[in-house]
Amino acid sequence: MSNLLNYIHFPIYSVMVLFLGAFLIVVLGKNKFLRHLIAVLAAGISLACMIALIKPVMLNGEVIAYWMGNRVPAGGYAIGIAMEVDALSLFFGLLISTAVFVSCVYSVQYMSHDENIPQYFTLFLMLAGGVMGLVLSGDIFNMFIMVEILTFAAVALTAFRNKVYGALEAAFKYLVVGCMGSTCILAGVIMLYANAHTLNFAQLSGIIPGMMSNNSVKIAFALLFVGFSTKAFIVPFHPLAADAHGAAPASISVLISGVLTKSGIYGIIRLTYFLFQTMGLGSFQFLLVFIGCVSMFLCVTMALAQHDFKRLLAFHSISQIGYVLTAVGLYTAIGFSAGIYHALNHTLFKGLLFLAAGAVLHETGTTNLDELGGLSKKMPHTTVLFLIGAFSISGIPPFNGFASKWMIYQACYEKAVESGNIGYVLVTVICLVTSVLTLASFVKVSQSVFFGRLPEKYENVKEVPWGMRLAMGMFAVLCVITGLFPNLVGKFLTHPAATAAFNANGYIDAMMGEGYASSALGPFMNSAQNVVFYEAGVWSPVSWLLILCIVLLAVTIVAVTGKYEKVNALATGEPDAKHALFFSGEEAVYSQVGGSDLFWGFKHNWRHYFSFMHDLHSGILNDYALWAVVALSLAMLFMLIVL
Amino acid sequence: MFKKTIIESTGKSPWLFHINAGSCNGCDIEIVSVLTPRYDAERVGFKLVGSPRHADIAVVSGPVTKQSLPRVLRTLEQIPEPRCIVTCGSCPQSGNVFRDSYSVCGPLSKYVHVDVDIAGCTPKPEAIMDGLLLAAQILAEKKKTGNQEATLPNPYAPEKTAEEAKPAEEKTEEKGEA
Amino acid sequence: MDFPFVKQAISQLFSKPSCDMYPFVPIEAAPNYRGRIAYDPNKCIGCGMCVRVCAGKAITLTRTPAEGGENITLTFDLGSCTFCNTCADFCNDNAITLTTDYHMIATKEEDLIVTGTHFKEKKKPAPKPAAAKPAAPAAAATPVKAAASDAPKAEAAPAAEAAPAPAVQPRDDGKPVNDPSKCIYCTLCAKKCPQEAITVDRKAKTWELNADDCVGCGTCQTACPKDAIIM
Amino acid sequence: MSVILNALVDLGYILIFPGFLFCFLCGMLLCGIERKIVARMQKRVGPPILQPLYDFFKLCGKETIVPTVANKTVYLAAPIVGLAALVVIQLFIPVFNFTAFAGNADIIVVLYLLLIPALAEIFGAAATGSPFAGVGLSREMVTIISCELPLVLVFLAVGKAVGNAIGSGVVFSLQTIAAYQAENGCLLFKASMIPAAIAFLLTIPGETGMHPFDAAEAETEICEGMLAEYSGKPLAVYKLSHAVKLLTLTSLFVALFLGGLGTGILLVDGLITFFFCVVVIICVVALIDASTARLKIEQLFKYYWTVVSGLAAISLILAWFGL
Repeated sequence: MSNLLNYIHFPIYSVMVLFLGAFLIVVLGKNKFLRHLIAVLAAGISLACMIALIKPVMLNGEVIAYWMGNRVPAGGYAIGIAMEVDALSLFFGLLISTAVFVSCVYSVQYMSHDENIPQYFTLFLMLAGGVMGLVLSGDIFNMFIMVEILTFAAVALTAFRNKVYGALEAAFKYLVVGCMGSTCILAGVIMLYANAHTLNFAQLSGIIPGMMSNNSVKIAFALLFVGFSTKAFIVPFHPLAADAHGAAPASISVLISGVLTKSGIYGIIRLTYFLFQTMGLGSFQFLLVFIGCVSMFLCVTMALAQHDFKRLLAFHSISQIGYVLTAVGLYTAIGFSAGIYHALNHTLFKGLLFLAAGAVLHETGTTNLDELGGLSKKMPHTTVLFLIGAFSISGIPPFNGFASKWMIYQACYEKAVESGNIGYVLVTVICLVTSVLTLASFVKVSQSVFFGRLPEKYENVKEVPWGMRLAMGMFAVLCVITGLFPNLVGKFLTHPAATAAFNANGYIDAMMGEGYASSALGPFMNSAQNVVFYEAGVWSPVSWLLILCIVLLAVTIVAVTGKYEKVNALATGEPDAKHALFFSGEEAVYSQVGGSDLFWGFKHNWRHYFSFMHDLHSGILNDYALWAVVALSLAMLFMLIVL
Repeated sequence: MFKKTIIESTGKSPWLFHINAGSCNGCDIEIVSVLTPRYDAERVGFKLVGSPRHADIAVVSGPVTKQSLPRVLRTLEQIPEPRCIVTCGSCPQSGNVFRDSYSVCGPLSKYVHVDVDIAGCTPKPEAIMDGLLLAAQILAEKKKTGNQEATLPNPYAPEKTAEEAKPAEEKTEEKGEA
Repeated sequence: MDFPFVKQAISQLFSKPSCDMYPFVPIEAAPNYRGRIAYDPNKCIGCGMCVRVCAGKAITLTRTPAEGGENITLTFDLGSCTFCNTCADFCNDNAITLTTDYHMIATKEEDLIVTGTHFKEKKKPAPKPAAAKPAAPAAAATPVKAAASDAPKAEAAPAAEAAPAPAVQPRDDGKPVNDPSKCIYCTLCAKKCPQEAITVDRKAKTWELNADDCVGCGTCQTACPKDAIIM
Repeated sequence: MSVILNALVDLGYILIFPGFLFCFLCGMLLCGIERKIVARMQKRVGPPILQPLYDFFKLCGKETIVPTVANKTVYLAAPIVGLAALVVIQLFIPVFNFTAFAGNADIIVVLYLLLIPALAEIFGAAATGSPFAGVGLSREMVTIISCELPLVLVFLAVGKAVGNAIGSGVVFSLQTIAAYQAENGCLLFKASMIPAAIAFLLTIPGETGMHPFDAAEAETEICEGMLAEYSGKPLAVYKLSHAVKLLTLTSLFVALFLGGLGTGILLVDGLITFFFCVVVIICVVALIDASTARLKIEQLFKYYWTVVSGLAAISLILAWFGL
C-alpha cells in the first residue's frame, strides 16, 4: 500500500482518475449530488497529484520516467508505453488541472438550467483526461490518441447546447478541421515510426535529429507542426475558435481557450525543442515569431470589431497565444520562461473572463454587446471579478498580465540587441501596440456590458449563485498572486520548466538510461544554453502596491476631511430632475453608448483593413479547410527548403 | 479645514453655463464676446463650461418660450449648490417685445429666484461683466451664509434724486437688509 | 501639417495684451449710446404718445386724481425696454432722453424702474362728460406689467359706432364672446379655431367657448361673416 | 531605530517632496502658468497664476450630485485611484539622479503606469452611464491608443541609445539613464535623440488631453465629455489629476532628455527640474495649445500614428545604428 502512494505513480493517477470519473458518472450519473461529487473529486484528485509532484520534479529537477506494465527498454529499444514527467510537462499539467478544477466547480451550478447534464460531465472529464494524458505522456502515439480524445470531447461539448443558434455548425466546422489536424499528426507519427522504428518520445528525440537530412523526416515534421497548430488555433485556424467559443457553454470555453490551446503550444514546444531540435536555426525562430506576431495583431483587431462578448474573448485568447508563441520562438532562456509564464497567466485571466461571460449569459440570456449594459448595479461581484480579469489581460501593473507581458518585451528587445537584427524591435512594438488594443477592447466590453445604462428588460437580473462566484474568485485570487510575486512564480514554476526545455539530453537520458543521449546525439548537441535567469529589469510589484496604498490613504483622507459641507445631495434613490442625467435639458431617456458605436476614430482609420478582414473571415467551412491545406503545403515547402 | 479659502475661491473662479431660452442670439454673442481678448472675463476667473454639473452661474438669455421652459427649469435644477442665476438682456426679465405672444411664458422670475438681472437689449459686454462680477460676489456670499437666497446690495442701483424716490430708496434699503 | 498662427502667437506673447481692464479702469460708452432712460416729469404733458409707440410696452401711464387736477405718473420698466429711442423721438417735449449709462444691473425689481410724476391741474370740470374724458387712447392691451400703477380698464369701445348699448360686454382677458343676436350659428368660427376651443350646436343654437384652450388669436373674429364675435 | 527613521524618510518622500504635496502645488502652478501663457499668446491678460488652486478649492466647496443611474462606488472611487497612481509615478521619476524609490522604476513600467489614470477616468465616466460620457470615453480610449505608439518608440530609442553608450545592450531603468546623463551631458544633444525628443513633446498634449487633442473632453460638442456628470469634490480630484499628469509627463521629459549633473541638494534640484518643466511647457505645449483648433478624433489618430510615430521611428533607427 505504501508504494501505491509513492509519488512515482502520481502522473498515471491524475490521468486515470479523470477517465474513471467519466465512467462512473455514466453509471451513476442520474443522482445529482453523486454526479457533482464525483466530478469535483476527480478534478480535485488530479490537481492534488500535480501539486504533490512540484517538490520532486520542479525543485529537485528529477524527471519521472514511468513505464506502463514495467516494460523497461530492452536492447536499446523502448517497447512499452511510457509516461514521462519533466518540469515542462508538469508545468503544463499544473496549469491544465487548475483550469479543469475551477471550471468543474463553476459548471456544477452553471449547467443547472440545462438538461442531460450527466452526458455533460462525462464529456467534461473525458476532455480533461485527454489533455492531461497528452501533456504527461512520453510516447508519441499515446499523445496522438489523447489528441483524438480531447478533440472529439471538445466537439461534442461545443454542440452540447444544440438549440443555441450556430452551435451545431460551429461544432461541425471544429470537427472537420480538427480531424484534418489529427490526421496530420497521425501521418507524421507513422512517418517517424517508419524512420526510427520506435514510438517512445525520448528515443525518437535521440534518433531523429541525426536523420534531419532525410526528406520523409522533414515532411513528418511539417505534418506534426501543422497538426499541433490546428489544436492551438494559430492564425490560419483561428476562426474555428471564435465559432466554437461563441456556441460552447462558458465552462467549456474556459477549457477550450485555457487548456486546449496550451496543449497545442505544448505539442509545438515538444516538437521544436525536443523531437526535431530545429530551434537553433535562425530562420525557424523567425517562422515562430512571425506566426506569433501575425496571430497576435490580426486577432486583436478582429476582436475590436466583434459584437458578441464570447467571440471577442475567443479572438483575444488566440492573440494571447500569439504572445506565447512569439516569446517561445525567441529561443532565449528569458524568452521561453516569459512565454510559459504568459501561458499560465493567460489560462488564469482568460478562464476568469469566460466565467464572467458565462455569468452574464446565465443571468441575462444573451452575450450580445449591443443589447447589454449597466449590469454593474445588479451584479456587483461579477463586475469586480470581471474587472480583475480585464485589468490582468490588458497588462495593468499590479495584475499578472503585466508581469509576463513586460518580461516578453524585455526578452524581445534583448533578442533584438543580441542578434543585431532590427526585426525584433518591430516585434516588441507590435507586442506593445497589441497590448493597448487589448485594453481598448476590454474597455469596450466593460462599457457595453457592465457600465452604461441598464435596459428595462434586465431590471430583475440578480447576482449569480455562490458556486459560480466562488470559481471566479479562485481565478481572480490566482491572477493577483501570480501578478504580485513574479519572482516566486519564476523560482517554483517557470525557471525549472525553462531549464528542462533547454536540456533535451536530460529528458532523453531519464528515459533511456545514462549516456544514451550523448552517444546518439553526439554530433548534434544543440547548445543547451547555460540557462541563466536574471530578474528582468527593475520592478517589485509589492513595494509599488505598498506605496500606492499609502498615497491612496493620503488622498482619501484629504478628500474626506475637507468636508466643509455634508455631501447632501447623494442620490436618494427616487429619480428626480436634479439627479437625472444631463441630456442638455431633455428628459433623461434610455440611451446606451456601447457595443459597436465605440472607437469610431480607430475603426475609421482602419476601415479598409477591417473590410478586408470581414471578407476574409467568411464563416464558410470550405474556406477554413482550404486555409488548412494551404498552411500544410506552405509548412512542408518551408521545412523542405529550410531544414 | 480650508473653510476660508473655499469661500474666497468660490468668488474667484465662477464658471458660466449659458442657457438659450429662445433668444434671438443677440445676447448669446454678447455673452461669448465677454471672453474675447478685448474684455477677457478669464482674467477674473470666468470660464464657459459645457455641462451644468460644472457650472456655478447660469446665464439665461431669451424670453422663456413654452417649448424651452421645462428644459430650462430642468437644467437649472441640475446645477449643484451654491449657484446663481443671471438673466442677460431684458427678454428673460419681461419677455420684451415678445411679451404677450401665446408661446412666451413670461419672465423667468415667475419660476425661479433670479439673482442678477442685466438689462439692455443686448447689454454692453461691460454691463454683462458687471453683472457676472456681482453674481460671483453673491456666490461667495451664498457659500459663506449657506442660505441659497442670499443677496448683496446692488452697487449699480440708480440713486433716486427726486424726493418721492427717497421713500422708495429707504424701502429698498431696509428690504435689502432684512 | 502647418501650424497657421504660430508666428502671431509668438509675437503676441511679447506684446501688450489688447485688453481694457474694465472693472478697474472705468470705460465710458460711445457718445450717443442708448443706455438708461432719464425722464423729466416737468416737461411731460401726459399725452401718452410714448406709451402707444413703445415696442416693448415698457411705459405705463397712470392718472391719480388729486384735488384740483390729477397726478400723472409715467413708469419706464427698463427690464422690458428695447432701448430703441422711439419714445424719445415721439416725445415732442423731450421729456425722455436715453443717457449713456449702461450699468443696468438689478438684483431687485425696483432697480430697473424709472418713474416720475407731475401734477396737472384742470381749469374747470368739463360739462357732463358726454363721452369719456379723452383720456390717453387706451393702450391696445392692458399692460401685463402691473407694477405700482393700476391701469384703468381699457375704455369701452368708442361710442361712435356703438348704436344700441351693446348687449354683450367683451371679456376682460381678450377672449372672444358671441353676440347671439347676430350669430347665425354657421359653425365657421368653430372650424377655423386652431385650438378647437369653440363648440357650436346648430340645432340647439348654442355657442360655448373653452377658455383655457383658447389663445385669443382672433381667427374666429375675422372668420365670422356676421361679425358676431367681439374680442 | 533606523528602520523607523527611513520609514519616516520614505513617508516624507511619499507625502512631501516628490510625492503628494510637491505634485499638488507644482501641478497647479504648471497648469496656471500654461493657462496664463496661452492667454498671453492670444493677446489676453489671462487668469492669475493661482487660478487652478482657486478652481480646485471652489469645486471642493460645491455639492456632489451622484446621478441615480450611476454606480456610486466606482463613481466616487475612480478619481481617487487615478490621482494616487499619478502621484506614485511621480515618485519613480528621477530628479537629477536622485530617485525617491530606487529599485522600482523602468520606462516600460512607467509607460504602463500612465495607463492607470487614463483608465480611472474612463471607468469613472462609464460608471455614470451618461451618453456624453460614453462618447467621451470612446474618444479617450482612441487617444490613448494613438499616444501609445509614439511613446513606445521614444522609450525604445532612449533605451537603445543609452544601452549603446554603456555597452550593455539595452537599458530600460531610469536610474541608469539618469546616471548616464550625469556623466556625459544631456541626451538631447545626441544626434539620434532630437527626433525622439520632438516626438515626446508632441505626445505630451495628447496624453494629458490638452487643447488641440481634447476631443475626449470637448466642452462644446459633448458637454465636457467624460466629466459630464461629475460635480463637486470628485471633479476637483479629476482636475487635480489633469494638472499632476501634466507635471509628471514634463518631468519625465526632463528626466529623460535634460538630465545632467544635479547640485545634489534636493530642493535646488527640484526647483531646477520645475524650471525646465516650465520652459518646456511655455515653448511647446502652450504654443500648440494657443495656435491650433481642436482636431477630430480620427485626425488625431492619423496624426499621431503617422507624423509623430514617424519622428520617433527615425530616432529609433538612428539610435539602432549607434549614432
